[in-house]
Amino acid sequence: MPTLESALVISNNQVSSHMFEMELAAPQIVPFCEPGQFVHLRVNSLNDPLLRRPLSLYDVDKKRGTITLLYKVVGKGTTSLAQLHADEYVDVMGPLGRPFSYPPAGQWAILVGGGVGIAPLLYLARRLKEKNYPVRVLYGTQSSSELVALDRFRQLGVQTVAATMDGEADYQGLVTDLLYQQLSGQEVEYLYTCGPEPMMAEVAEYARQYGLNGEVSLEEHMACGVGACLGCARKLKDSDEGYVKVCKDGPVFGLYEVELDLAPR
Amino acid sequence: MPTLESALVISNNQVSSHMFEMELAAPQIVPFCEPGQFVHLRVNSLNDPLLRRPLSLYDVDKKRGTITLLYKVVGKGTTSLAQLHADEYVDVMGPLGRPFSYPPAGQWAILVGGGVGIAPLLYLARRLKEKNYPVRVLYGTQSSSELVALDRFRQLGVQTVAATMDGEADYQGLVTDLLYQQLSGQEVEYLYTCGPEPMMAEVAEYARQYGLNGEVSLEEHMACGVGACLGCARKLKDSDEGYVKVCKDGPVFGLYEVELDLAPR
Amino acid sequence: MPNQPLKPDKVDMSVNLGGLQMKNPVCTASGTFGYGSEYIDYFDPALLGAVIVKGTTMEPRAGNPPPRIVETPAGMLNAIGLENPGVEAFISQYMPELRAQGVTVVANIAGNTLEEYGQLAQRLDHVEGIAALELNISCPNVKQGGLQFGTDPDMVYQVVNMVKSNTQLPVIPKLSPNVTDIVAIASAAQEGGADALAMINTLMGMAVDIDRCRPTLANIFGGLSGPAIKPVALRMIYQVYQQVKLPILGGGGIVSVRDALEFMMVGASAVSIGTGIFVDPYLPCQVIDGLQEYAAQHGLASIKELVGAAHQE
Amino acid sequence: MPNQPLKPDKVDMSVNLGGLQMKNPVCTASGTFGYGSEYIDYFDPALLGAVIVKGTTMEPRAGNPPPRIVETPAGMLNAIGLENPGVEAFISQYMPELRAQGVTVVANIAGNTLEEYGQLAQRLDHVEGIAALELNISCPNVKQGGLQFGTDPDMVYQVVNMVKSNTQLPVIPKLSPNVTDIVAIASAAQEGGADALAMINTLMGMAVDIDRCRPTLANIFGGLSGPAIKPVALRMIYQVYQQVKLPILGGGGIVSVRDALEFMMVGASAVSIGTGIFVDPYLPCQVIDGLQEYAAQHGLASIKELVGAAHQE
Ligand SMILES: Cc1cc2nc3c(=O)[nH]c(=O)nc-3n(C[C@H](O)[C@H](O)[C@H](O)COP(=O)(O)OP(=O)(O)OC[C@H]3O[C@@H](n4cnc5c(N)ncnc54)[C@H](O)[C@@H]3O)c2cc1C
Ligand SMILES: Cc1cc2nc3c(=O)[nH]c(=O)nc-3n(C[C@H](O)[C@H](O)[C@H](O)COP(=O)(O)OP(=O)(O)OC[C@H]3O[C@@H](n4cnc5c(N)ncnc54)[C@H](O)[C@@H]3O)c2cc1C
Ligand SMILES: Cc1cc2nc3c(=O)[nH]c(=O)nc-3n(C[C@H](O)[C@H](O)[C@H](O)COP(=O)(O)O)c2cc1C
Ligand SMILES: Cc1cc2nc3c(=O)[nH]c(=O)nc-3n(C[C@H](O)[C@H](O)[C@H](O)COP(=O)(O)O)c2cc1C
Ligand code: FES
Ligand code: FES
Repeated sequence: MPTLESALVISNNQVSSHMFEMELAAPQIVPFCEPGQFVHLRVNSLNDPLLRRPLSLYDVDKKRGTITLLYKVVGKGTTSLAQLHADEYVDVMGPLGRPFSYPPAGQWAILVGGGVGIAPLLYLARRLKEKNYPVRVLYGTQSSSELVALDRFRQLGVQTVAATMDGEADYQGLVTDLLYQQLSGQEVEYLYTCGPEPMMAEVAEYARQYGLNGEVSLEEHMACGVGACLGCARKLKDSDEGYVKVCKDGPVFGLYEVELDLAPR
Repeated sequence: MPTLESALVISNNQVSSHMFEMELAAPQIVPFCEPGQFVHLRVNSLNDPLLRRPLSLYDVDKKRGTITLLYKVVGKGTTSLAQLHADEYVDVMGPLGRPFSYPPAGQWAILVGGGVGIAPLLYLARRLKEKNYPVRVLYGTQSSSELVALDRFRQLGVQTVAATMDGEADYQGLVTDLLYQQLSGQEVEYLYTCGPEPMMAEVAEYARQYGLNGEVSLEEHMACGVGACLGCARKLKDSDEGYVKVCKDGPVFGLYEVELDLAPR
Repeated sequence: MPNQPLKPDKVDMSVNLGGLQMKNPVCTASGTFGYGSEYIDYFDPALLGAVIVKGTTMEPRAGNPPPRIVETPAGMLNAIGLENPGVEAFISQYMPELRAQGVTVVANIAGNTLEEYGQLAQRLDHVEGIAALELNISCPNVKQGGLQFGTDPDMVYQVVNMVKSNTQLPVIPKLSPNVTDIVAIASAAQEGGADALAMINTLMGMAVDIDRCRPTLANIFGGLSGPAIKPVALRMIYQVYQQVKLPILGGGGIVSVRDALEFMMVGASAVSIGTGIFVDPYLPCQVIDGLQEYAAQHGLASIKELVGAAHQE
Repeated sequence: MPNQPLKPDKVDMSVNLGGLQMKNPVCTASGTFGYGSEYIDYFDPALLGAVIVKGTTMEPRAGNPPPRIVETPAGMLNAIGLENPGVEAFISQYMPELRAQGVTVVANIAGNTLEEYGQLAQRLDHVEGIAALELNISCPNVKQGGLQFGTDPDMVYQVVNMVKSNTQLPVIPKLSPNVTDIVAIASAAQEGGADALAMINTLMGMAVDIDRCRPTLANIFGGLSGPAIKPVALRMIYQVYQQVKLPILGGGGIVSVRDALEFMMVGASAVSIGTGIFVDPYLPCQVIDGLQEYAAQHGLASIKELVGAAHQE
């Protein structure tokens, strides 16, 4: 059951020029956490920023009772978050939203993450591993200095191929090109993707070509995070049935379920 | 000349249950600082709180290029201030306002401070001492644990008598009673006072009785701090000339110049 | 108030808002608390004075395309576009659970025409579990060139009158703050037969996404809520309290117990919490407890004694 | 805007606001920058597009008793009560220094009656150094039962007309946002002969001191300014820009370069900064530089190209 708790900051470290990793003691939230879900944080006790900020579960340590978040500093909410020190508290609601489902038996799990979109895929990889699914991770960022999750995936023991534009990782180019080059048709694959929407649209297109299935994790500006405000609407694909809510019906959706924006917003 | 500078927090220590002492490196502001003036602080870079907060110069170290502030945590501005860590920066405007003047030659300087109202009197005592005025300080607080400035006055080598209600200091009772008891008519005294308004009104009454002169330091809610918004108005005593501005015409006023509120606001 | 302090449980927290009987003066605002079950993991909605459910229209509405919300300084803009399943689905799909939970339900209705308000009132009149009707009159009147019902005293009179003649339930029009003279609007509502007034709805605003050089909301304009609008809400309630003798359900920017106290002191008999729930889901309960404690400390035997206290000389 | 970036000094920053020629589009708002010398330690006021000085009345005014200001969420309320030394003292005591500093001065005038507006306009018409008149019409008309000039299209028309017939200077009425239909007010100002519009003045609000159980301001009501009101200001400017063909001086809550860009994109030809100066005295200069940089990066040869850009399809 989701709950709200005042979580102790265990650590909050800068891991690249704009990214931070924060570990929080959240013993009441941890037991319910599934990969793909998110927490909704109040970054300070002031009115600025007023609203909570949604962040994916990057990792969960059920023994320690902690969750780890990976976030990119983009605006005032994440800037305030980056200023938290160990031993301070932050108000966390969660876990929220629909988690990833597991692949049909016998399928490979292919995780395609771009930039900070890698966040929900680490905890997913951990759980897939525990359930003995064959897992392969394709991880793309602009430059190799942003491959902040790479070591964690490798520590998990999952095969991880990194694509960057600067040519200093396994592959030079887009992670979607890597996808076509490395995987086309080799096994029956179940695709998970999170990252910039044009990238996810490309992954969906790849899946369509090879008749594959999978899931995508979406973002939308949120207020309540629990389905009450109807703020985080997304149009279902080929449907007049109105809008789904990313916070409650998602953030995980079927690869073909929602419209993906090809142009960056 | 007043200026605005991004000042480095040297230290920010809790000195009693609700009071903090903060030392700031403000080399551009320091050269112009006179006792009784104040600085106007932006406590964070957010919109909450929106306005700056005025705090008196508690002490100034011209050699080190630092100013020290003594503040009581009463609301969100001072709460935010208390969360600043050493090595962070805070945006400071100052020095602002009309400083204390010095006593006529041959007079004793009597400093009567109550609670956090002691703040502007320490730097005043230091400067009076440097100029070889005879100085006596009467310092009142509710309980002896709040006598946070006592050691600093004693280090300066000025005679300081402390009054608290709990009987654990030099005198048990109100600092204004101490005033009547200790001083009445002994020397020609020039009075400086800062603290709760009923206390200051009492000091003014004492001065009236003995025909003494002096100055008072007032507070009023402020926006600009420089005389532009006309927000910090106070009525002059027995006058139809309208309002003075605490930020520019004060915060230091002649003991008989302004109306003092006998009731706590 | 120099009264002797009381024990908190000695304070009578109940209020009667023009016939709407509530166990305490704290409601959740329409559109911010869904149908009462979305926050069930955080607290029991039956603890509230009332739950004002999401605005309901005759026909289902899909709502506006996204983006629908954007944060602003100490506030947010929303342009949900009244997404709702329509009055029949509301009654059949949501009312059973609300009844089962023992929630005091206030329905919030919105029409395209005067007649629709009447139809909605009639349809909801005998639905078990509905304790009052709140009228969202910040909607365009499609028969009058889209002019908002709530901005014209005449139309306000007509809407309230129409609803009153179609229901036995207490009728609480929710006033739009986007008007020159709020007292004239409130008076028109009173003449129309309103049992109480809800104030205020959102201020109309907008935001620009400078990176796209376009309005942020797909709908261009949206309703501003949250702490930013509190001073406007307080002022309007203060003005109306002095001139119109109807109980007021006050809200707009409440995010703390102190805020709720301000609203009661200017004249609100009860308060609604909207955006504040998004910030802190426990806020409604904190406000109930906080009001009770405040009353106890100040020796008030009933929370009603607070109402309008800031007006006394 | 796919243009090639320019060097910042290649951007033409000048604007002409209905005859008021300014070297750049950034002004300080009336009542927040005194008479231009209060912030002299922080920057040279001649760097600004214009300084709009404190509101001036025929006779000196002492202003309201304190407390006059109170902070609110992302904003503040003020009830200064138009404290000023009167028009004669303004001309003799403050104009000489403003002239000597080379400041572009906009006088802001407020009258108790229609006639006073005319007298003020006439008196200021040939005063050297005054570049335009801004009309504060958020004042009660004492001859009409205290109804604010700015809330009635008819009175707005009359005030503007009266001022126009008494001066050669560009006339810029400053619209009150406390109205149902801002476009109707703006249209009335246009018909009256306005050369440009200033929008918006403060929203009317209040706050309660719960410890004293009284309104915080001695005047009870005050004007709400600061970031809290930005969404309302942007919305009103967007609406007026679409329907009224007068240049707009936009403001209300600007505390950053991004805010100023929002105002220009919805249709402001120039911007005014008020409360933002209290937060950061360097803000006006930062906004001038920031707008210039933004234009340069986006390859705009003139800052005018930004005006209304968010309206394009
Ligand atoms: C379900 C979900 C999971 C997410 N997980 C992560 C994560 O693990 N790591 C990470 O770095 N980011 C994640 N994001 C994006 C993250 O929420 C935003 O980057 C963050 O809210 C920005 O806040 P800000 O104040 O720093 O930026 P600002 O741009 O100042 O924010 C302004 C407003 O826009 C909203 N906003 C801005 N960007 C986004 C966005 N991309 N998605 C949703 N709302 C946005 C903010 O919540 C806020 O309301 C996730 C978003 C969602 C919806
Ligand atoms: C010239 C001057 C010198 C001061 N020096 C000191 C000092 O050395 N140490 C110290 O602890 N305090 C001092 N004060 C009071 C201090 O400014 C307030 O306690 C502080 O602003 C409270 O801010 P807050 O956000 O914590 O409280 P809140 O009550 O949340 O503040 C709300 C608003 O009220 C204003 N405010 C609240 N209390 C006061 C007050 N007493 N005077 C003026 N404005 C107030 C705030 O500035 C703010 O605008 C001084 C005030 C003035 C005018
Ligand atoms: C997301 C959202 C949806 C809303 N939907 C409705 C609605 O359907 N009907 C209505 O009358 N008011 C609606 N409102 C207005 C609120 O009920 C409330 O009047 C307003 O938000 C001001 O209060 P607050 O500041 O506490 O949120 C909505 C507000 C928000 C933020
Ligand atoms: C302290 C203060 C005094 C003001 N005095 C005047 C005035 O004399 N005349 C006037 O037209 N507007 C006056 N205003 C309104 C401002 O000029 C401006 O229109 C308003 O504050 C909104 O802009 P802002 O949010 O940038 O402050 C005053 C505002 C403040 C905060
Ligand atoms: S954020 Fe409120 S419904 Fe999704
Ligand atoms: S604070 Fe603005 S005049 Fe004093």
